[in-house]
Amino acid sequence: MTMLSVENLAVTRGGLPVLEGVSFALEAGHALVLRGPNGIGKTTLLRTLAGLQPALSGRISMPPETMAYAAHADGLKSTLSVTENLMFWASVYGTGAIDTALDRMNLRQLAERAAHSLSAGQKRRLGLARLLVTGRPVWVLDEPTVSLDAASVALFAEAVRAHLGSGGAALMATHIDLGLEEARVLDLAPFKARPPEEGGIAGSFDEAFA
Amino acid sequence: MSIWEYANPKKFMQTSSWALPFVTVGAVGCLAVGLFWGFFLTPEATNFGSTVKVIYVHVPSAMMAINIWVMMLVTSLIWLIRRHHVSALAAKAAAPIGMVMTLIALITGAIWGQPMWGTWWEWDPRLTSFLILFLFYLGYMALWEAIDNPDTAADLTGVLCLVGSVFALLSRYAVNFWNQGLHQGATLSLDKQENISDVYWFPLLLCIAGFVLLFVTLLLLRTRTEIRARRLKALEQRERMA
Amino acid sequence: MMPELGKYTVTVMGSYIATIALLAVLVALTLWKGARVKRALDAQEERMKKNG
Amino acid sequence: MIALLTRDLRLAVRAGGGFGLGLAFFLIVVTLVPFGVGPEGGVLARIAPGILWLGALLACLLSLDRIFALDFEDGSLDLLATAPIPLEGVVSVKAAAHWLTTGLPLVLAAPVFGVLLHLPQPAYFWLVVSLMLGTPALSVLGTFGAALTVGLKRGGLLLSLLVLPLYVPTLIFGAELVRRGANGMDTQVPLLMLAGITAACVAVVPFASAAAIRVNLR
Repeated sequence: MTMLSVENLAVTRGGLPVLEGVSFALEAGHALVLRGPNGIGKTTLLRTLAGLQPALSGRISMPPETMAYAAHADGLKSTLSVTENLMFWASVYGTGAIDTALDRMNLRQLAERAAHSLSAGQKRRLGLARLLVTGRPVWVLDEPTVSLDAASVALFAEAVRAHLGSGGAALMATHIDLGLEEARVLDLAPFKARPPEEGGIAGSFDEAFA
Repeated sequence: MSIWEYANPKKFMQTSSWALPFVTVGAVGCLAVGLFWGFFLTPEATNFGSTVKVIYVHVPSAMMAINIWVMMLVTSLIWLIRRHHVSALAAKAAAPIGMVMTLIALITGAIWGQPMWGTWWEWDPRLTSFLILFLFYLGYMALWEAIDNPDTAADLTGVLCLVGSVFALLSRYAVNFWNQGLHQGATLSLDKQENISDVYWFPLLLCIAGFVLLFVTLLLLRTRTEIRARRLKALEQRERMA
Repeated sequence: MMPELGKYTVTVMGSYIATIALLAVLVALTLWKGARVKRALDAQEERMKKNG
Repeated sequence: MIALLTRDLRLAVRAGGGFGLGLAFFLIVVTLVPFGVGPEGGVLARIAPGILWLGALLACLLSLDRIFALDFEDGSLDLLATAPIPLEGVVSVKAAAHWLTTGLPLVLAAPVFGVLLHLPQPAYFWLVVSLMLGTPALSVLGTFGAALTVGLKRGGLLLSLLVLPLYVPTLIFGAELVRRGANGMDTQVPLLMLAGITAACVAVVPFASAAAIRVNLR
């Protein structure tokens, strides 16, 4: 079953196209890793898919209410405890259960600690636990393994694998190898938008000016 | 041939460069004749003395202060609905002109109020409303300046302009309620032209035309500058990305 | 030539001078910024043409 | 939505700034006014409605820039925007939380400060009524200003410049209501206007705020 399909997508940053002609499909039980140098537009692409910004052209199709997005920042409230942070997102997404997430991300002993007393890696794990409590099948992750040590990366990979195993899907942007052998890799470099004079797609202002 | 063609920046640049000499000459001509006529050739009024000559700068600037805001509202709406860049840039270009017009109306009003009412400033509804309008212009311009991304700035200032228009109107009503004032009613404005004799009326009409044309001239010039600045920004960004 | 303004000379002259001064500043700023941006844009376009 | 409200209230309580600072600021304004205008009871009683309203307005302004800034910095705002609650709801809840933490305490404390300024007896009732009706509009409009300036580094001063002109009608009708109440005059018109403005703001402005947030997150 296709969870997310993208056809001929072009995305813009600051009004200028950065990527064009991006097409892929993500099946249930599969993971796709977006690769590419800094500034190629990985974050922009993911934000567009998450609906935070409009696409310049192309089609994104996915069933409604299937996506959970996780950005660079974890969106944690430092004065709230781990449980309170998770409970909040659980009730926003209407799931309400956080126990599996605590166990899966190995946060059980930290449950009552305030988020500001967590280490960087622990915070990241809490951020990823947030994905589990959303109950959404498609994870869209921007640099999920930043500031994780090797053991935590393995833990993360395990969580993704379990998610895929239960019929979910994941789309990730990352520099480093996650140790997810089954994930497909999509290099974004070939999709870099060309200037309009070379036949690239025109940004909103260039188009109007020419 | 649709009017939206002029929303294309390139088309706008061509048309405006063709039209600029005409409006410039018109503006200078109307203003020179109107102000000269008003200043030198009109008689004193019985109740105002020679201060009646102030209307030739006060009334047109006050009219423009309001009309420019309305124009900004319209262009903001066009931008928000149809996403024509020129429209947003025209709103940006108009704001400082509107602000200066408001300032002129306020200053000439204060100078006029001094001998007429015996005070430089009175918290009269009209004056107060103009002060509030001035604040709206300042806020609008400050928001444009504060935001780097031009499209974001255009969107946010557009929304501010919409909300601000509603509140400017509301303030006008509130201020009226708060203090019934000293100010002349609309006796000197267009809709009550029978109240003002032809001696004053024709030069006033010329001055109003002059202010309108001056606004159009400045608006075209400033919009051209904004389009160039926008294009410059796009080019620089492209260069950085390449 | 100067019209007789009586005791309101300062008022009338003041209004006209203030108006003309403010408009002059606005026009000057408009022209100055216009010229500056035009120069910058021309330079940029020239440079981009040269670099391909 | 309720979860968001409880979270915001809890954050305000934990951070400590929410309830205390606004009230303390209000108290300082009320304390400073007699130093500026002299201690005579008659003068103070005459200007008390205006001072109390102005103080409440400034105290409200003080905490506006924090409505979205913290959520923007730690990334929660991105996540909230992709969450299954409409952004209009999010900004409404944010405004409600701001009102509960700053507006409501001001309403409750205002009569005490009225004593300090020799507010005439009949005005107390109208003071509370006018603040109760008016401060929600201040919070909602402040949320709009905060939404416009959310991504900006030096948004604080700009926020005041944008929001204060929008406060004019509320301030006029609110202070007028108290003044008329104090003098035993007819209070119906300002009362209805104040309530009308607040109702319209609460109903419509969140759409503008949500639009501004969407643009800022783009």
